[in-house]
Amino acid sequence: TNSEADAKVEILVAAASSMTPALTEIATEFEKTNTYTQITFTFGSSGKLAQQIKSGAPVDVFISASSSDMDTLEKDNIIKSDTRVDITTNTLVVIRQKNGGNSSLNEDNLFTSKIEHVAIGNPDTVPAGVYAKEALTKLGEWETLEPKFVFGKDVRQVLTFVETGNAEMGIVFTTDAQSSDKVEVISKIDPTLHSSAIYPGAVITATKQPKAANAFLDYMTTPEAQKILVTYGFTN
Amino acid sequence: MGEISYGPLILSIKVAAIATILVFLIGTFLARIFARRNFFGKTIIEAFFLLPLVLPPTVVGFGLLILFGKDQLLGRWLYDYAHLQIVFSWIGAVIASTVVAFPLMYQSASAAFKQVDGKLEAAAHTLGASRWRVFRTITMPLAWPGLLAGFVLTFARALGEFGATLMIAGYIPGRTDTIPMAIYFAVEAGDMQKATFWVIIIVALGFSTILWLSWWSNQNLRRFTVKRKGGAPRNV
Amino acid sequence: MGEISYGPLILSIKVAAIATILVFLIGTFLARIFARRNFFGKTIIEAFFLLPLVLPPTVVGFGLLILFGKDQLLGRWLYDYAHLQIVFSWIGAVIASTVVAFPLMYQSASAAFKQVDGKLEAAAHTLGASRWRVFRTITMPLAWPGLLAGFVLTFARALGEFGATLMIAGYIPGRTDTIPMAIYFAVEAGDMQKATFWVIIIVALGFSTILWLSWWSNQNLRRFTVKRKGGAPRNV
Amino acid sequence: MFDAHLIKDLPDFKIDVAIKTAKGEVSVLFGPSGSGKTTCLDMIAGLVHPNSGHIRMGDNTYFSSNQKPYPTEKRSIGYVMQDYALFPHMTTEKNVQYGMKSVRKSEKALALLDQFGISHLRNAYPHEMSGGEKQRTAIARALATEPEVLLLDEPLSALDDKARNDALTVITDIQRDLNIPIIMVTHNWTEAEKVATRIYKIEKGRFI
Amino acid sequence: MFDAHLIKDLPDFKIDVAIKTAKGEVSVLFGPSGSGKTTCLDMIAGLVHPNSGHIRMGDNTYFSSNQKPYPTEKRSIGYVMQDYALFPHMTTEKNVQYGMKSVRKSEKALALLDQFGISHLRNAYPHEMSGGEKQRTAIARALATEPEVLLLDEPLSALDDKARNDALTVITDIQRDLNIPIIMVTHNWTEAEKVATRIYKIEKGRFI
Ligand SMILES: Nc1ncnc2c1ncn2[C@@H]1O[C@H](COP(=O)(O)OP(=O)(O)OP(=O)(O)O)[C@@H](O)[C@H]1O
Ligand SMILES: Nc1ncnc2c1ncn2[C@@H]1O[C@H](COP(=O)(O)OP(=O)(O)OP(=O)(O)O)[C@@H](O)[C@H]1O
Ligand SMILES: [Mg+2]
Ligand SMILES: [Mg+2]
Repeated sequence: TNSEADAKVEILVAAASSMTPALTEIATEFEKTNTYTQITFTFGSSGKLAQQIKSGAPVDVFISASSSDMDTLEKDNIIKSDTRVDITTNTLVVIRQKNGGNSSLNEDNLFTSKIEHVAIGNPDTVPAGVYAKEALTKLGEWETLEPKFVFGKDVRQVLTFVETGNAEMGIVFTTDAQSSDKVEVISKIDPTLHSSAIYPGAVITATKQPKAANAFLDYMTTPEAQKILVTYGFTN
Repeated sequence: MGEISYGPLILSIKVAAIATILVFLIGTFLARIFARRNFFGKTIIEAFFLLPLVLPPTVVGFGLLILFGKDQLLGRWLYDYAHLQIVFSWIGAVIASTVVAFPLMYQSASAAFKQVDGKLEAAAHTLGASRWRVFRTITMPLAWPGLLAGFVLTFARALGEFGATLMIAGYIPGRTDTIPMAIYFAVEAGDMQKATFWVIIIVALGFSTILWLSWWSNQNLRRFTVKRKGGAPRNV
Repeated sequence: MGEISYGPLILSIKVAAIATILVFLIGTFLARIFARRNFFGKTIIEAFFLLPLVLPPTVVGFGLLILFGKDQLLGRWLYDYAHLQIVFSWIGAVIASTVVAFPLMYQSASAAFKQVDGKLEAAAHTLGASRWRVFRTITMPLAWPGLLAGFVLTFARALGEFGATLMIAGYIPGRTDTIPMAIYFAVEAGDMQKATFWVIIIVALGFSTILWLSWWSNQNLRRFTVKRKGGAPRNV
Repeated sequence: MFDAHLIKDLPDFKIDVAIKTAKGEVSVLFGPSGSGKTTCLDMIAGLVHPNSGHIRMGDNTYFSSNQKPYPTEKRSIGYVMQDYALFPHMTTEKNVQYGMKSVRKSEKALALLDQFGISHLRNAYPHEMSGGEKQRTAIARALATEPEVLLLDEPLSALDDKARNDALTVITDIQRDLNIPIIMVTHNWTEAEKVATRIYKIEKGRFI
Repeated sequence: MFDAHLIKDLPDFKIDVAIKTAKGEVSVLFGPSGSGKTTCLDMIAGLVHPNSGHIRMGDNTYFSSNQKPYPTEKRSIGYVMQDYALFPHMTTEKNVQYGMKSVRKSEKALALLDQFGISHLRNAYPHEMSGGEKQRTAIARALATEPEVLLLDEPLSALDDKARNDALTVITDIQRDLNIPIIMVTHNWTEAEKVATRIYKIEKGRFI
């Protein structure tokens, strides 16, 4: 490690935007012990980030919300395969507007009550949407709900639709539900109904700060970091 | 690239056409009202008209959602009295495109009217022409280059509108999926073939409309486009 | 709402200012070249100029990412010869804003030039004025309303640019976070207070610039804005 | 009967004149450049409003200090402006037809153009015409409206002697048909004497 | 020595004329409306190009069939257009200064305006002036460039007798100072006889 105080090592971490608050807190903790490392984030949807990294964005660490995006980068040798690690997982919940007009909606009448709109992430592009589709298909309810679906381009949009009461019901990650105080969870979706929502991380091959990058990624799996992740609704 | 439905094409044409006509009428009307008048606060109102351009479309869409949401004032009123459901419907897409394209038309028309020689309008009045007739037969033809530019910009913008539309109309395949949405989600899903397909379609649509427009403008409105070069003989 | 850094304000001003100047110069130049010339394919090129308006900004950004990516032709060339890193830098943001705002300036300027009376340019030539002087002293002042409209639209659009910028410049706090991004991510994080704060800032910035611009235009360029009303006395 | 008292402050002097013209008469405003002749016609046409005074045409009060000015388009005037103000986007024929109220516009417009010797230019645009051709189009356009009062601002200044005489004949013929007053501005004394029922000599806004 | 042979097809006839004018001389083109006078001046100015023929001014060939036309801005001409073409966004003074090459422009422009009796209008814009005031501004603007040849298209048509005489005096004075040829269009025979060294009568594009 460099012993000079002004020669701080800066690493750029590209991460799925659903992790924004959790990662920010983890980085603060990390910097407390690794005083010579400074973490800078860029948040966005995993697909977008993967594309940017592919185009040479000067990123050191990538934390994705979907395995498939990581897989593509791995195939092209853009990440260091040996550093790839699963950091955490997420679960799905069904939500409705808090103190909204449809308080009759509950765990038992999810698929039978007369509602107009169900908001989920676009099952072609948004990880939460992908898993929601898997689960609903397995439950045999995908077809019943199909005419009611409104797709969001990201989970935030799904939240907005539910928060404003325009969609009576929505399916998002636990962490997303927890980040909004205008929605409430009415049901948890059994994680076995869909492939597990893994958040893999890896160091980018082109990094100029392999040491610091490795150190940060390693830190993600430590109990301290995992504890923070749990407080934001992730599971390990 | 899977099966492709032509729904987005029809919908995009419908939404862009209606929005363009609305914007053309409202924008031209307001620009005409404001162009030759000076009152306190005029510039402020004009700056206000530019807001939809300055704010990120998503934010504009968010504002519209708040305004037209089913539990909100305007939204409820429209629903109760006109049975119009704005959110998650193609009407929402029209509203989004209209709002977002409006500044383009207003600015173009306003500038065009300022460049028209008031003396000719006065001459038309001495010939007994009413205000409306003067506007239709003198002002509009003479301002035509600017109005056409505004029209073209408006149509292009309305055709390409995406951010605000997605927010208020959501993405409901078969109901509110315009071409830009199809492109966005195809890119996002990494389906480059599909994305390219839709890009070609939208470009073809935009091109053919604009080419037809300038052809029509040249043909029917040859009298509108004053040849200016001093003195070249009539038929040489 | 946590601590707010004023970085986005400075960055937004810088990016919007540079992009606006670039667009104004290039757009005016191209419009002038094309305005009085007719050649085969002109309309096609003009329609092509509208592309950035028709395509969703994200897709434009995607295209730019492909073009300027490190391993791509243009990107590599710029990196090797000018040591310019476009992806994930504020220069990327300038490029995105420039490309996206260009059609607005081009269309406005082109229309404005068409409305200028060629006879006056001819008269200036008989007085010995060179092409450039005629352009500067006759064409530009007479086309001023349209050029100003283009300038205003360009500035507003550049200031509000978000989709394409996010794609090529990423969202790196302290480096590429313009105000629209700050708004977007504040909304994303459900931090409505912060979002409102930035909306107010950007609106204030847009307003003050545009008000200042029209004030300046009225003051310094009173000679540019020809009063047209037939016959009102000089000083009454 | 046309009757006006026009009072108007200009930057360099004040206009204060009274003009009366009966049907079938021609009043000529004769005076040096910048003496306020065009401004007088502009006021009668309603393009500029007097500070006070009145303008009456028959039973209609076009202007009076204590009422809202009658809008230009309702005043039944024919006005040949000093710089013609032809519509650049319309052919000669369309220009002439613009203010016509009657049916068979095309036919009548052509007949009128023919009287002025420019019927071969009916499909020409103003920028394709010579100065005198434009001027004759402007006269034809004003006459075509069959106005109740005709305002002519140096209407023959761009014409050669023959064209000038021909045009004058057409104008006076039409005046006889419509039985209307004409107010004409000119700085050509021979012309003034030839047509005028009455010549008002104007200088710096006053009749002398 | 100015020497031109202008051949040009127009919609209704063909122009084919030869004009020679020595320094200090005034050639007048006299003819009916629409006979091609303005078009001749436009060709000399380079705003329109002849189909063939030539235009020579001293050692400079402005036009000849076998070379690229000399651009307007390089021809050292002063051209008073029939409709003035004043710059609407510039005051009288700025209009007059526009083509000046010398220093002390403001002073000279003012002196010139004074000679034409419109120095009180130096801060007026064209739309704030009367027809005759605009015409005098246009003449002053053309003279201010100190051209090698002066083209005047009915330059006095909007002026009363006094202003007309004054303007003619100024023009001829300046011509004497600069020792240049003038080519002037008019349909006023007295005026033509008064100033012309030579009168070309033109009709349908031919001298008669
Ligand atoms: N741009 C043009 N296109 C077609 N024809 C034109 C054009 N300009 C002039 N002409 C025609 O050429 C002929 C000569 O016009 P020109 O302006 O030279 O006449 P002029 O002798 O100056 O007449 P006037 O005394 O009325 O000004 C006219 O018949 C006119 O209609
Ligand atoms: N819009 C205006 N603003 C200020 N002053 C004006 C305006 N129009 C005319 N004037 C001034 O008013 C006076 C009278 O102008 P007007 O046009 O009535 O003169 P005129 O008698 O028609 O002259 P001419 O024979 O030269 O056309 C002139 O001094 C002129 O400068
Ligand atoms: Mg006058
Ligand atoms: Mg002429």
